[in-house]
Amino acid sequence: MQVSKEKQIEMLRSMLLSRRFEEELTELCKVQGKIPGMMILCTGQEAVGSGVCAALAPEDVVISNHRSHNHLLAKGAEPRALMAEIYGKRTGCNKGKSGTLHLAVPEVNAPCTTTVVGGGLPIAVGVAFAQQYRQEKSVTVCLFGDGAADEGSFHEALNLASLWRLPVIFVCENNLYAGAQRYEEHTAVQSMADRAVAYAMPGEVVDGNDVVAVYEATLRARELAVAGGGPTLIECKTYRCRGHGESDPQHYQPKDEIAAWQEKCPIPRLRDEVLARGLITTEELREMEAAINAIVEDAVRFAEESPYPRPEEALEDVLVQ
Amino acid sequence: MQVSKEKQIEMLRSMLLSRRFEEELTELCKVQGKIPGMMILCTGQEAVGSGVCAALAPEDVVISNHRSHNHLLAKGAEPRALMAEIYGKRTGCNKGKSGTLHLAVPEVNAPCTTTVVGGGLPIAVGVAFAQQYRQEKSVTVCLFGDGAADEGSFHEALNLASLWRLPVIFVCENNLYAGAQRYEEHTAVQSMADRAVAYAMPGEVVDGNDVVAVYEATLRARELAVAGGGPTLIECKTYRCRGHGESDPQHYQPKDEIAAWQEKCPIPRLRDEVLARGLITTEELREMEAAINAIVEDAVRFAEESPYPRPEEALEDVLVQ
Amino acid sequence: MQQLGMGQAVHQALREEMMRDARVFIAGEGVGVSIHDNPMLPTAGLLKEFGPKRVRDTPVSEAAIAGLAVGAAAAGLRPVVEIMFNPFFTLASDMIVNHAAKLRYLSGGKSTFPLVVRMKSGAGFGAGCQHAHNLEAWVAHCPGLKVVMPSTPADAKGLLKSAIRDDNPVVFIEDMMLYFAPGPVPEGEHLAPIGKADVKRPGRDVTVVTWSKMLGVALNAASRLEQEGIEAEIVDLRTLSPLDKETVLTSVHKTGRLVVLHEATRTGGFAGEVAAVVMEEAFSSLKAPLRRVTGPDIPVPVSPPLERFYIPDEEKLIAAIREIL
Amino acid sequence: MQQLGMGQAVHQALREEMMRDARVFIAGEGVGVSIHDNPMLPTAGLLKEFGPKRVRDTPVSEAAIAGLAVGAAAAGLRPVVEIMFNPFFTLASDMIVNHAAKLRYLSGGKSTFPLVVRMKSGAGFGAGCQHAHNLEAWVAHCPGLKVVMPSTPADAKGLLKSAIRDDNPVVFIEDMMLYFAPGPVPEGEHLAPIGKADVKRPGRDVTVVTWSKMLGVALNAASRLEQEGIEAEIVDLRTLSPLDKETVLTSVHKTGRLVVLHEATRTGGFAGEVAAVVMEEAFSSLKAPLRRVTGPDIPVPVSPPLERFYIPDEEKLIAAIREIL
Ligand SMILES: Cc1ncc(C[n+]2csc(CCOP(=O)(O)OP(=O)(O)O)c2C)c(N)n1
Ligand SMILES: Cc1ncc(C[n+]2csc(CCOP(=O)(O)OP(=O)(O)O)c2C)c(N)n1
Ligand SMILES: [Mg+2]
Ligand SMILES: [Mg+2]
Repeated sequence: MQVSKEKQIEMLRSMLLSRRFEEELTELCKVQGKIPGMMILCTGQEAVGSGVCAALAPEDVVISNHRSHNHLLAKGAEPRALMAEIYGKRTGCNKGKSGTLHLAVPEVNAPCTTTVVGGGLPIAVGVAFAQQYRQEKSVTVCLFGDGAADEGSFHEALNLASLWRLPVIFVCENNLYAGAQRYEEHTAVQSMADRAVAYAMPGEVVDGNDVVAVYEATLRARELAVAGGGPTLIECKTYRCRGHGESDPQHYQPKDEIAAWQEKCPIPRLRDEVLARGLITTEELREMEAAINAIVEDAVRFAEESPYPRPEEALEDVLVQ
Repeated sequence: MQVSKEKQIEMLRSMLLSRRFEEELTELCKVQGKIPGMMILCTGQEAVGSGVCAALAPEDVVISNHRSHNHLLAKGAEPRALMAEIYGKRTGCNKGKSGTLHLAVPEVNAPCTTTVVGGGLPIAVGVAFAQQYRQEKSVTVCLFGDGAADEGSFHEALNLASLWRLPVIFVCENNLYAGAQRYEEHTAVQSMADRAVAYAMPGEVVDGNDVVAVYEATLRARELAVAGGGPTLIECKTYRCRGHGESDPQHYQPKDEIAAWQEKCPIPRLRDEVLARGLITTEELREMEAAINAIVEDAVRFAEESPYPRPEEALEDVLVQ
Repeated sequence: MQQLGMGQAVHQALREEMMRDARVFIAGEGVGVSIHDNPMLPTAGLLKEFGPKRVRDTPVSEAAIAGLAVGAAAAGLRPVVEIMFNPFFTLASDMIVNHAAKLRYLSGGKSTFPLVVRMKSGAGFGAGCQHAHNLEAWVAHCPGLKVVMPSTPADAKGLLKSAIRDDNPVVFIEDMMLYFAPGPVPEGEHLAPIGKADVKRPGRDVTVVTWSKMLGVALNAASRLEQEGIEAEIVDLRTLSPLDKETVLTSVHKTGRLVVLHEATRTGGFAGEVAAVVMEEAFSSLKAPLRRVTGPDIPVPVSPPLERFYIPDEEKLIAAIREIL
Repeated sequence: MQQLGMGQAVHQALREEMMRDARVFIAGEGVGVSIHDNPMLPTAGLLKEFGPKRVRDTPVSEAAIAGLAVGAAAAGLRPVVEIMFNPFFTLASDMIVNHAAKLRYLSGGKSTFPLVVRMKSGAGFGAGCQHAHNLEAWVAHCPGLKVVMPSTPADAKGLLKSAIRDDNPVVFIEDMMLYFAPGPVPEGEHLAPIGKADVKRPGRDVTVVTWSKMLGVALNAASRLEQEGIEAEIVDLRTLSPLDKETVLTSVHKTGRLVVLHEATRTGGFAGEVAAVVMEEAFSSLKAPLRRVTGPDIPVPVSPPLERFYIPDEEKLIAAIREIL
């Protein structure tokens, strides 16, 4: 399959935006009292969210997890609203109630993000059920980690989705670590995609640092799902180049392992190729990067200048009145 | 492998005892107010518990579920104590607190039985962990249904057991129904044994109405486990000839399906063979059946004549003082 | 007026709401084909009438059942799912407590989760503590959830219809013992307001606050006390959350005496909340100490004499009332 | 005396009990190798000292972690497992509530389940409501479980050692904020009794019942009130279940006034239980209405001003005390 020039440029741009956005956060979260809570980044894993979302239609739904910035930006979330929320500002997409860990962006069909590991899976099944119920031609994607695949919720969700042939795509972002545990320290199964067998569901392993491969695998799964063929389990093999969170010293991650994977960074990989294949000029690339810089700087400025919510606003938004 | 005459006779006896015990219950539970709670029987599935337990050593542990009579009798539980407990009498193995659904018989290494579907799986893993921790040469068997294999607890338990190579044998008693749901209505996977793949664990399907096959499969799994080879998932394909419980009209079970499986009843199957092969004479068989009748009648008499607990005894046994 | 058991009343509410709103569907273990073939049970016949698209039998997967509701509600449907027995709420509790109850707040009020979780509860069936464990106090402790626990068939119908139309997650707890006792139920459109208690019997001497099956115990005790000229006012909360403080306080202001009656175990039970509200806001009206009549702090045992010992009855309630008169 | 944070005190208790009893092992997510490399945290260094046989990092599988404890305890070990954060108790709750708490009863007292479940709790870290949700009231509502919630490093050490030696399932809840505030801790064998509250500050005017992190708020408020000659008696429950009614009642008999302070949300919180006990058994001593100072009925929000609004503070407590003096 030939992936169009436009699509490749779109994915490059998506990854660059995510990377720049998180590079800012890497610095910002070091400033005492600027960003509430933990800071969990996906540096080096951008090909997953950017590849997946490039294959989706706007009406498709994404359910993300604690490592969500790339997923949501790739789905089209407003950088200003995300950054302000991460700051805990009133102008944030969730009025400061969620912060970085549970960013909800219904405007782009990301109605909820959960930081309960594995929590997104049964919810994604429910959303896909609604799509099937209404006979829509849309799908739901659930992005989750390798650690989440050990939770009971993974099992119940995949069994039900396959039984009912729901239009859902389960994307396991296998970054080789779950917290401080290396993959083989938390499961004996060679590959998470092998678990598809347990549900009579197609399972596929893709190079999670090859955004085009992720895109193509998602397209195939989406076609199957909208055709009524049911769910697919896609395992994207990638690597967590930074710590679990920014405060993680990574003392348990071998230095050379990190270095080796940094070599495989998905961004230069696509960038160099589109440059080599002349799909973009150095000039256009510089412009794209400049535009992205401007967007992220604007988002930071917006967040900085935005007010905090008033304390009593904590009482709002619990129930629909 | 040649199964000894003694072992075959032992298994026949075990199945006959279980069948007679439950035949009594079939009648007793019709008498208003005689037996508290639901009455859940395993008529036709006796080969599973009897075959499994025949392969176990006394120190091996069995964790059973809501359909436990055969499992516990086969492990050596005292019929009097079981029957009295089923009656809710003070002389019951659990002083009337558990009734038929959660019979605990620590004396035969069945420390707890749970009626929470799937609940036994993580507990069995914990018991097996203790066996490994103390470097014992014993194993733990968890018996559960096909419906239980859809619970999240199944997934978490098997993943952990395989990861730590624990000496546990997971026996899925696939009787083709989970409540009123036929197997294919609750999961898309062809065979529950296929799920072993998801944990890099050996999985095996056996004819659950062939007590010798169940015995041999359990022996193999036990050998592997005590040798440090970790857990095995054994699926015993059998059939629920009676309703989920005795009050179940079975309106959803095809009559001819029931009839066909009654033909495959594991008891005549072994009985006719041992008779044909001259391992037992008709005379000896009649004596065995008479002895079993006496045991069950004695158990019923004991239960009938036993007193109920005093109301205040409800307050005992919550905490160790 | 039609006489229905609470199971039939729940059935009627489900049926009417499914006819009214195509977004309503039901799911759970045995909500379609069941091991019981009993017209007194809530979902009997709905599969036949509405078909497998809207009446979904699920695997034995409580977390997936609750997650199905959360996701389908987020996507605009109006799920009514069943958790078969209250103790299995534990298995669904992450989806209900960490997700259904919190995701709207976490979205800053953008996402809504109009779902109903029905649960069967109550001792008295000899099934033991893994089938009978009243955990309404857990759910009532979770902001973002509404908790309904009807005591009569009419309330069950009216409150369930309101719950299904409510844009918030509602946990609806049905005591199975009530399925089989017929009572009058208004035909057609009958809505009972969530968050309003109901004075089921007026009286001036003592306020008995209760809910669900225990209402029957309270009313029987009240009629017996009447013979001796003691007038107990029976307040049926109907909804634990939001709690109708006003009705409770009005009654205690009048009677000056409070007894709370529930089947759940004593320590940490919802009686504590009722007591605290009264002690905060009606202290000056109080003439006597509180009495709680509840299940003892034990799991529900199976043996008949033990189970009877567990379940609060008229004698215990009457004794408690006498103590503070 | 040695000065330790509560994390270090917990560490010392674990270490001493593991040295004392070979049946004790710990398991959980990151109890061995952790994403934090911080000596103030409870399990830091234990893997190095005791090795992978007794310090078990588990997959992200809360039900399996709790089930591991139930099974291992049934088989005679003494597991101390960790559920990382209180909201994830939901995922382990079937194993803890339907199994650890009930299986002994269901065995007629034959099987025992000597296990400890450690949970981190508390708001104040900006992590939001899926990481911060105080659910001690849930656990305290379950017969068959003991619930411990220490407020000082010394109590944490003494109570955890007692919990590990207890033959019953104990849920041990640690407020993370307390990990980093050093306090005196007795060396070596120091046991605090489970089921005994502790009067952390005597006073004659008002009884403040509290536990865990909120003790600090209570003590600070008390010293400020002292300036005005108001003497608050601060009762630290330490153990929610079994509840030390005697200490609470003795204090209220003396002061005649009760304020209950906890971080958990208000409705259905454990303050209700304390209030009910007092209203039942010390009614005649009461001179004023109850006041509860608690988190509001909302999920814990992330934004700093919102999270501060959530957490009860001295001002709120002082205001509540003034209202009833
Ligand atoms: C139910 C639950 N248990 C534990 C945690 C704490 N926790 C947060 S992220 C994480 C590791 C998840 O690993 P993985 O699923 O591989 O995602 P990754 O962080 O690698 O992207 C853990 C244990 C949690 N948030 N939820
Ligand atoms: C967690 C839980 N959910 C639901 C039930 C109600 N229930 C009891 S048995 C059963 C069916 C179990 O089917 P299976 O595991 O195949 O065992 P079988 O009854 O066929 O032996 C159900 C749904 C339960 N006891 N526990
Ligand atoms: Mg990972
Ligand atoms: Mg079955």
